[in-house]
Amino acid sequence: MLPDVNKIRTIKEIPNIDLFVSGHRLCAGCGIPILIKNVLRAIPDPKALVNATGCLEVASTIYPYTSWKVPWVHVAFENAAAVASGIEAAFRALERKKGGQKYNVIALGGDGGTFDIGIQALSGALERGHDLIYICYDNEAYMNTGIQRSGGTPLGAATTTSPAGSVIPGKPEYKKSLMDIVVAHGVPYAATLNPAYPVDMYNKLLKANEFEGPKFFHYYSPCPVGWWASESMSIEIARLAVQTLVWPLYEVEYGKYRITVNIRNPKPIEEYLKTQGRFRHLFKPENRWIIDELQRRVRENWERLEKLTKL
Amino acid sequence: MSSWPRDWRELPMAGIINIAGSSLDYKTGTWRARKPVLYPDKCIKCQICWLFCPDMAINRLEDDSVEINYEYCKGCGICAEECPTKAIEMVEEVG
Amino acid sequence: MIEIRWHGRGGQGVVTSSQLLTKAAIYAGKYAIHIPEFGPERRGAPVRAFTRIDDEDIEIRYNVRNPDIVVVIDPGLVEMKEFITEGLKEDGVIIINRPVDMPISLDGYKVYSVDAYRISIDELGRPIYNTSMIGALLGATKIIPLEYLIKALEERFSGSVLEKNIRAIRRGYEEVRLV
Amino acid sequence: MSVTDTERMKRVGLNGDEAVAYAAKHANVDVVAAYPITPQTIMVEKISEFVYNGELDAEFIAVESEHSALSAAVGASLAGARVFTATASQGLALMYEILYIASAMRTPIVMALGNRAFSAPINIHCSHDDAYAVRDTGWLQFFAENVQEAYDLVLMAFKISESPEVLTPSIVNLDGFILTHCIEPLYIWNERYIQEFLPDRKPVEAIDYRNPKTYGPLALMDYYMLIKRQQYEVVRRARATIDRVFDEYSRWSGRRYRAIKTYMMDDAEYAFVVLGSTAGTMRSMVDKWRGMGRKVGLVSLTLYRPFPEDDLRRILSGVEAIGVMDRSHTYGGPGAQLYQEIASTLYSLDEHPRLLNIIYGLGGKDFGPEDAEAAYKYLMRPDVREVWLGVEG
Repeated sequence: MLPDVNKIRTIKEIPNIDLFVSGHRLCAGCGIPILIKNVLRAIPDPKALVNATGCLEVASTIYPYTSWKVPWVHVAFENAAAVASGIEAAFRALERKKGGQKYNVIALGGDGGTFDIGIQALSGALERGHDLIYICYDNEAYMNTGIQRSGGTPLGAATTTSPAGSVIPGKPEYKKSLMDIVVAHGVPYAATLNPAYPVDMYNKLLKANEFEGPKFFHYYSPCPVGWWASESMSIEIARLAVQTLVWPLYEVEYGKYRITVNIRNPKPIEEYLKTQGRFRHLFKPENRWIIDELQRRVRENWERLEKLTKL
Repeated sequence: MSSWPRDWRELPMAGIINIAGSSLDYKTGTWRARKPVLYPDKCIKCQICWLFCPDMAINRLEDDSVEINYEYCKGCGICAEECPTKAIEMVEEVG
Repeated sequence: MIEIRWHGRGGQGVVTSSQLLTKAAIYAGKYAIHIPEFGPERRGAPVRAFTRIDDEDIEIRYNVRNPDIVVVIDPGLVEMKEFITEGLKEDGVIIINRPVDMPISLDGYKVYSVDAYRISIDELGRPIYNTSMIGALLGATKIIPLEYLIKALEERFSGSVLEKNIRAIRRGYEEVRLV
Repeated sequence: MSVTDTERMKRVGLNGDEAVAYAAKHANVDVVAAYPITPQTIMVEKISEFVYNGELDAEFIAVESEHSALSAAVGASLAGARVFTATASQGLALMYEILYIASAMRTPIVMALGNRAFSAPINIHCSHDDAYAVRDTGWLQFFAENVQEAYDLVLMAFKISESPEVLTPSIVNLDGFILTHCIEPLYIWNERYIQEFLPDRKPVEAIDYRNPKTYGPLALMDYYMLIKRQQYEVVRRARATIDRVFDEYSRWSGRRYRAIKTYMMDDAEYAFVVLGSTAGTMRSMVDKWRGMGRKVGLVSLTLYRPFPEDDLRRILSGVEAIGVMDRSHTYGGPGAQLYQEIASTLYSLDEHPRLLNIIYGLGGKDFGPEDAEAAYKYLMRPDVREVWLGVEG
């Protein structure tokens, strides 16, 4: 473990600067800006961002308006990690050949752009060991195109392509284990983030500055529209995700696991599920087994993480 | 932006937007159905509303007091929901 | 313009032979072009390559149809007479990998033999025929001075491998015989 | 052709792929992002060798796909690097999405394309399917006739693409195997002299945190068409820069480069129009036909995008019949690609030459003198509009 020299202890220590500004057209109550503004505060200049196609990209750069006060690049949907690789390599070459400055390169993608269409580019970038930060903001479906299911959609959730049907009650498959896939690449640092735990989030972002090579963050991004939830409840839902073990907060340094927010008495998963319309059908008696299955899986995953921290 | 060119010859190349943060010209406050009202006497300057506001519509002042920027506030109500002292209340937008 | 067709099997250095000769001709100040005939074949399949050499620029970009010289690197292909003499000019030259005292009937052509098998086993310890066959080609036809072939070889090999191959080239050059 | 090396240049024997790799090295590229595919593999192998042996100071990004190759190239180019990539056929098809973006974002990447047929059936040999398939993507396109041209065009493409008034990526086409794998003599520069012609890239609008910009935003009905019009004009007007750089390089190298090469066209009654390595073969046939008193000429395009339509109208007006040679075909279209373009180009003439579409050499099918003779015979027949050479009937 690295010494926690730069750690903050309270929200007040987070600097009062905004490099992602008002006037963006993300939905009211969206979880993405809470991530972005803190990323831009925690990662120092010189920096450049690459954004995969998705909600954030579309809503923050409607020509001629941009909400970005940092160099920001969008190329396509599936290739944020590849574009970031190119930028990182270019600055490395230019630094060596022409005395340029090396940039902190940050790639951003949603769950669609990371779990599904972008996983090949991500895997390639991780394997090649580029010195960059990749952040997946996971709102658990293709929200930009109208709430279609993705590899990040959890079991049982209703989306427009996995509706709560009378025969198939929501998504029949489990959420892909993205962190495990990333960690299997042997990256120096990977961590989960949650907006309801801002100090934990900020400290992990600061920590990314200490590692050379690919850093990965998996951010829980509340989506009131796609989850059929109240706009004002975004942070509360995020908090419940942690407290019910749906979204464990942990970090992995060179394969070494550490749980960063310990949950001693987890709440039952129903408390989380009932906050969102996408899970409403699970409360019908005939779908009870799905809740039980979700409960079993999150507990097993937590126990697995606890074991991993002891390795 | 009223000053942005409307002639293709004058546009910056490649669709580049060369004014950083130009979305400040786009006021999202009109989206709001309910508006947050701040009671400064109840505020303990914890910065929770500032940190969580998805629209950067809560300004954190030098003395750590806060003010709501209604030009951009979309009225999501996260600030009121999360405020530990109930110093922010959501009320119906009038007019 | 001299047009050459090379015959052999995948893995015997057919393409390499054509490449080396082309480079040697270029170093000799001539214009030359190497055209490989690529298919999906792997080791063992019959393979061809083409070389054109001229004093002028060569503009044409198609496979050699009527070679002046055919080089048969693989001894087994000698039996496929129609295959190796296809399109070969009248009085064309055939250089084959075969013991020089072994009789052969390829009437109408100038046939040269060289025991590339013997040379390669002696010099390289393995049946890799290409260098001794190019040596034989130059010995029989004198189209390019030997020194330029050695220069081309030096680009590809070094140390004892280079030395052994140069010996194979020289022996091919000297031991080739008109049948 | 002078045989001796000079201080400025050296006569060597290289295949087309190696020559292109040397051109990238001599251009002192900063970043190469490429994925191996036959017949381009020798390029990436050779460039890797240069980088791994310290002969070229560049980042070689061994990407996991062509899609990522071009994506990384776009990123690197936006960062201000001189960027090279190379591919063929299926690889180019995988890049397709990003090709439009690379040109619209005005990244002056140079790509070598070892022209290869599209599957299925899978075939690794030459067709111009790939080059044609991306003709509308906003990239400049050049065709090399031989290995020397492939080398020279890569150097010229960097200069053209990086010109501030152009800032548009380029594709240098070289026929798969016929050029990529053929060894020929060519002159390559002594690296010290390259800077005279091709100094380091001076990036325009590159990523700079002190002046942060938004690259690649969303533009809707109010601005999209304006932005596209701007790019359209840039590609159209690139021709002036191309001619200027061709002239400069011609003077500098002593090798003449023009957008269009014409041969025996002054009094030609019949003409063939061709792209790539077949031009040399056809030129030798024109010599033969002229020897028989036949008034035949040849037009070969070094520049394919922007399409040199004005010149072609001038050169081809008054010719009786034109054989347009396509190393590709379309399904259900009004002729193959080059044929369509020549037909469109000539439409505004008062008197139209008769046109024959000659489909030839698909998937590397050898094109020799007997094929050229057949093409000539068809050109003499007013009743034939299209022929698949070698597969008649």
